Amino acid sequence: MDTNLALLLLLSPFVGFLFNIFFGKKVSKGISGAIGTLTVVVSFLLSICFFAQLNQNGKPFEISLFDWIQVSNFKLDFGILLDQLSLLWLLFVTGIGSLIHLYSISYMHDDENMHKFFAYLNLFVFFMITLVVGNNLLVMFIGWEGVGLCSYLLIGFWYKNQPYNDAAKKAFIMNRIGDLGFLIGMFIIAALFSTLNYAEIKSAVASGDANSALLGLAALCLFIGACGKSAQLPLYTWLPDAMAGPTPVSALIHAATMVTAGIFMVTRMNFLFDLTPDVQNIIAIVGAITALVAASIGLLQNDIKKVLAYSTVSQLGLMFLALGLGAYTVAVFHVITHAFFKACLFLGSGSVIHGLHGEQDMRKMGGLRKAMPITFWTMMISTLAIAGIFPFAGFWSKDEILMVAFGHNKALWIVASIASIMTAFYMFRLMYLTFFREFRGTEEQKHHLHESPKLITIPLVILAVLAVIGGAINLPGSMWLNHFLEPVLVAKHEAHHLGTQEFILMGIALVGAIIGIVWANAKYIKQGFVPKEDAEIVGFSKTIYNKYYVDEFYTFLIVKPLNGLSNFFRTTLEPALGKVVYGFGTVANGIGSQGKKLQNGNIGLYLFVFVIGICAIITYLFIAQ
Amino acid sequence: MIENILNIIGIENYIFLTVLLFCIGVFGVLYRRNAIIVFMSIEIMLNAVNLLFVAFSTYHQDAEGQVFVFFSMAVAAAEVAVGLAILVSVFRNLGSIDIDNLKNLKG
Amino acid sequence: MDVTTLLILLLIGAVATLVSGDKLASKVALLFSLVAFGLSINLLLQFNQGTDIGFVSNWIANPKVALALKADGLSMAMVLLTTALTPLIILSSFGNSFNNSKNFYALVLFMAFAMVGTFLAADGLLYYIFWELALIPIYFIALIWGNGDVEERKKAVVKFFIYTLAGSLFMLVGFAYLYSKAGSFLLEDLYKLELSNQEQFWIFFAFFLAYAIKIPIIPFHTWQAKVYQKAPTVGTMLLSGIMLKMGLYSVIRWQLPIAPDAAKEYMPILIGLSIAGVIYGSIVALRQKDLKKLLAYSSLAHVGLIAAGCYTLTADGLNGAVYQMIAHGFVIVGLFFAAEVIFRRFETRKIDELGGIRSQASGFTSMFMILVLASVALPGTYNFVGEFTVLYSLSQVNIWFAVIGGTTIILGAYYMLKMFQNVMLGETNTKVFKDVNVSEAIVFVVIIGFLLFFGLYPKPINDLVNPAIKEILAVINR
Amino acid sequence: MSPVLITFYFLAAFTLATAFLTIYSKNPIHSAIYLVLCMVSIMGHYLLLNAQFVAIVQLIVYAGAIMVLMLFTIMLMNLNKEDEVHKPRITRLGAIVVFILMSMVLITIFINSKTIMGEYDSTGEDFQSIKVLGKVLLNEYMVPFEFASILLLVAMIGTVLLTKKEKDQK
Repeated sequence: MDTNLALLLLLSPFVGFLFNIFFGKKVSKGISGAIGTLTVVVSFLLSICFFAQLNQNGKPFEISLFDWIQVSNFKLDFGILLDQLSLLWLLFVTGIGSLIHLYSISYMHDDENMHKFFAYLNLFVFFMITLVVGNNLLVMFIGWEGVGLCSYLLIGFWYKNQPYNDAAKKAFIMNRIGDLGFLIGMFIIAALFSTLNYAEIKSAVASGDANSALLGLAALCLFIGACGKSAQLPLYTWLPDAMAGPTPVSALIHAATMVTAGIFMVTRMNFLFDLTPDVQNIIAIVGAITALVAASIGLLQNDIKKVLAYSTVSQLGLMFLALGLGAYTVAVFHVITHAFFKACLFLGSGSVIHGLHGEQDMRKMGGLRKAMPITFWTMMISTLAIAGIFPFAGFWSKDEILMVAFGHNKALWIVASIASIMTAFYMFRLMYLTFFREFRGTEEQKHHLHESPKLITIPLVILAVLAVIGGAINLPGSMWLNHFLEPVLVAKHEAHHLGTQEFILMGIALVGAIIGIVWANAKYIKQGFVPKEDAEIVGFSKTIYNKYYVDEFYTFLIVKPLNGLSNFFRTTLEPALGKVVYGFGTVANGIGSQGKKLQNGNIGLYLFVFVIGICAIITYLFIAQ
Repeated sequence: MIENILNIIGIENYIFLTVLLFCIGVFGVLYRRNAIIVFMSIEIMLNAVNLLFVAFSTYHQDAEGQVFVFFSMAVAAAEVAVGLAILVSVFRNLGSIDIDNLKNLKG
Repeated sequence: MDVTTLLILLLIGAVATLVSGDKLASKVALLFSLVAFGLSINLLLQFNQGTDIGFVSNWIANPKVALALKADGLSMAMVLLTTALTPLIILSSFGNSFNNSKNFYALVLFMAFAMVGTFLAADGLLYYIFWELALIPIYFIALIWGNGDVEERKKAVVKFFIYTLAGSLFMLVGFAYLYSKAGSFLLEDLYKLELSNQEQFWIFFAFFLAYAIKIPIIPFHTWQAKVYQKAPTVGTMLLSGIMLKMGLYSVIRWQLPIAPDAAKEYMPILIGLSIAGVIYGSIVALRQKDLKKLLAYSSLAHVGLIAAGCYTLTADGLNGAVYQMIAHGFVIVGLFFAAEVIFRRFETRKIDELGGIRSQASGFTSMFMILVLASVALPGTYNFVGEFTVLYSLSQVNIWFAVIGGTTIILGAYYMLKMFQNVMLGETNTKVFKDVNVSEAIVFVVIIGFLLFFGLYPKPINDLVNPAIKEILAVINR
Repeated sequence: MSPVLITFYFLAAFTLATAFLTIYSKNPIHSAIYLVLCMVSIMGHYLLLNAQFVAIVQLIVYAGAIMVLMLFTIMLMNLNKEDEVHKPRITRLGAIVVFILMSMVLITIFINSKTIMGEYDSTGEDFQSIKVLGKVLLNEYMVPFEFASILLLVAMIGTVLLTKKEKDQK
């Protein structure tokens, strides 16, 4: 029975995908959207069932469906594992997924390819579930690549626009760079332990006789995979570009779920990373730098979705910082709270964009507070949450990260704190520019300003509520999440007692957030500052505005040489190689034409050569004697 | 009993003679351009060989060598007849029998 | 029933097609190829029950040549690949009309006959005869029914013909030498030979030349792109789908077991060369302007990886190579067919001149997309199983081989998606693009169905191939 | 020095000299005449060796028939002028080198092989009279003899055909 339910949980979105891809065009848009949403809701409900079951008996649920890949030293089956970690992920993936599906029914209603949108979204949820529930790394890899594919399809959803397609392609390829790392990591693990099953790797690692250098390499490779998927330095540049996709996609894939797959994977393999402190240090440093760099870029962006995208990268960096410090629960906690408020922010920005008929530039917004009150209030709550204001969800999770960082390394703590202050600043900058003061768009837009329909606002409200209370799952004191995840993690967690130091740190974090807010308030409300036009930006801010020219740097360093090499191969080396082959023919031809000259029909010459030849033979025979 | 004449002259003298004669023939083929002279050189070579046949026939006291000379003469006669006929027709067509001018032996 | 019936059927099919007349030819050919497929399935069932479906009979007394046809799992897999792809290829040509179509289809069936023979032959000389026999029909198909300028086509095709023929001659010399040592061309006798290192070296490289040109491994690939471009799509499919696999199959069947020590000694060079082909093919494909040429170079990259798998001399490498051969056979046929479908409607293969097809033909777009994804080895397609196994075997030899070979998943994604974007996406094309018709859809659906089914459940093929590879490995490590 | 030997040396010198002059003369007519003399001197050798039949045939066939044929041809072609162009110098040099080399090589070969020559024996039989030759020729060599006649016949027909003017030639 459980097997069937688990299968239903997995396949329900897939059924939705099949329905929408084959029949979506024939049925009305409403039905198409409803079926898409319903299939995800089914998965959500089943996740709750399994969650309840697990809470009761505490036993993870594992089944093997069928044999899959078989190589010389091990055999892999297609297995499902529902334990604490995967169920936690399932809950918020399918939960937020359902909300975003619901939201999309209204948001995408005017698009002629709405059934395809739902098909892709369903496919994404299916692959995300596969990623989460697999009982070995290879099944995770199916989901891993599958979500990459869906991300590609959805970023390039408006396929008539070639820059969007470029962004989609970039996302896919950047992800594939990470995937190669993942693949190599799997190979090393498979070679070391002859298995890819989590439980078996765990017990093999625990026995502790593996080569630690190779283990470190494997962990590093897996982390490269995580970098690709979770947009960490140096592979983060695809995520801001991915905002080309429809806003619900950005909310679902590029904020709440897919990008957290890297964190899921590292948490899943925590027993491996725990044994490789060097790699953990790398993870922490990369996370911290990513958080800082992305936050600083976010300071000056003018596209509302780009700000949120860089904010996502920055928050993901904080999560990796926590992972690198071995505080897996804290990272997971932040993943969950982040999913709530970031999804809410994206959906809210979608609502704004919807209201303005596609305008994304914040310089042309402003004063929307009155026209869109629900959107404003929900986004405000989420902004407070992400800025880390007491008692919203983000405060608790971010604060824990900062505390852990303080406990390990003061430098990391300072970097993370600066990133948090920047976060507070640019988020409030976003809010002020969008909702406060007077409207800066065209008269016509102003005329049409309206609050979004119910289907859009209901998910917003739900998510805002979650952004308020989400912190409750792991309040200092109760630590429910910590206890819940204990079976999955190698228990070495230092318990926080709420001492003076902790309260001081909380206070510092709160003060930092408030400084950011005040700063933003001073600049954008008091002075009424509106960001300049692109051409007028100069100096260091221009560098930041252009994202430190990282894209240009990559183009210069990788894409251009590759294309140049390709051109060189195509226009020079290929013909040259061809000529070498033809060379044999040419040589034969040359010998032939020289020989032809000898065969010139001159009888005198023939006679001469003939006689000389005989003489030569006789002489040779004589000498050879 | 008739004394073998080679007792007096010695077979080697004949060999040297025929070798030299043959080489003169070869030399003629290489040296001259006139087809008829080349022809004559070939005849000289043939004769050198014939002479050697006869000398060895005497050496072995056997008539078969001379029989062979007879055949070779018959062949030589036929060869000369046909060869000269060819030369005549070549001359008729080209107006020359210089072998270096005969350059049409190709496809 | 043994495998000779299959060969005879294909030969009869070729003759029947020839006499059936131009109108019926394509249908007769399709019928025969389908019957041949059914027959090979039947043979597979018998084989799985343990029946010996091989065939041995004396043929020529001196030199001692036998009509020996042996069927093990490896051969059966390749035969099935051939007989499964042949009807698809014939069906895919229903949208084209050919002059003298009876000759055309007869040549296609004849080529299938020769290739099946190559995969089954267990006698060196017989194998060589089939090997060369397969070259003749493709020569005529490419020369007579090809596209583009006649002179240029002739140049490319004649180059291909002479090049591969010249390579094969070295193999013939190798066989002649082996015969002088063993006194027989029979595979099992050749397997038993104990050759010195020096001998192995020469034999190995005589064979290597033949196979490296056929596969092709760089730098012996120069015939490939032009011929693919100039040949009619049916010919390109036959070449890339099946004929390349003749070379790879032969590496596993003939080259490695006969000269294993040489293979072991030169393993790094061979793998390095193959992997260089992967990178090279991918990079060249990046900037190709012609759709068929791009696919040709992608094929170069993929077979490079397969060859690398073969030369690892591990069970994984060889198994993975066979999986990847099958997967690549299907996917490349599908991709070339997609190129042909576009060409039928737009009369061009220049990537620059295409674009904006997606909004006009969503069915075709989806199928093309799936093929592209299969080609870049997305998990869930059979290509992933093959590529994973091959890369895993490479990582066991040296992790760097796997890293460098693995860049194919990045570069492959890059050039395939770029191609897809430029060909299919963008503003709606001004020219009308009709979505695929029934016969075209059948071809696509069968290929995609195959790739997805075995991508998730590869066990049947594993079970077929693994024992045969195990035997061959036992010979290699004797 | 016996008279026979002196005769031989004289004849040999004469043979070589006329042969050389045949080749060296610029005028073909002179060449032909030197060749006749050469043939006659070779006949002298035959007589010295007591090969009467061959000697007579030599005289009739070579000095008579063949040389007449040649002379006729030369005159027919009107070649009695000394207008022949020399071959290139390098070719002539090559001819001389080859001549010297060949002579030396062949002579050396025969000198080296001298040791295996046995004594000159004499059976005392009359082995080279016309009578004996005729018997050998018409008994053992009957078939080749007939073939020789056919050969000559064919040569005659061929010659006639070759030299005949083609009527329909333009």
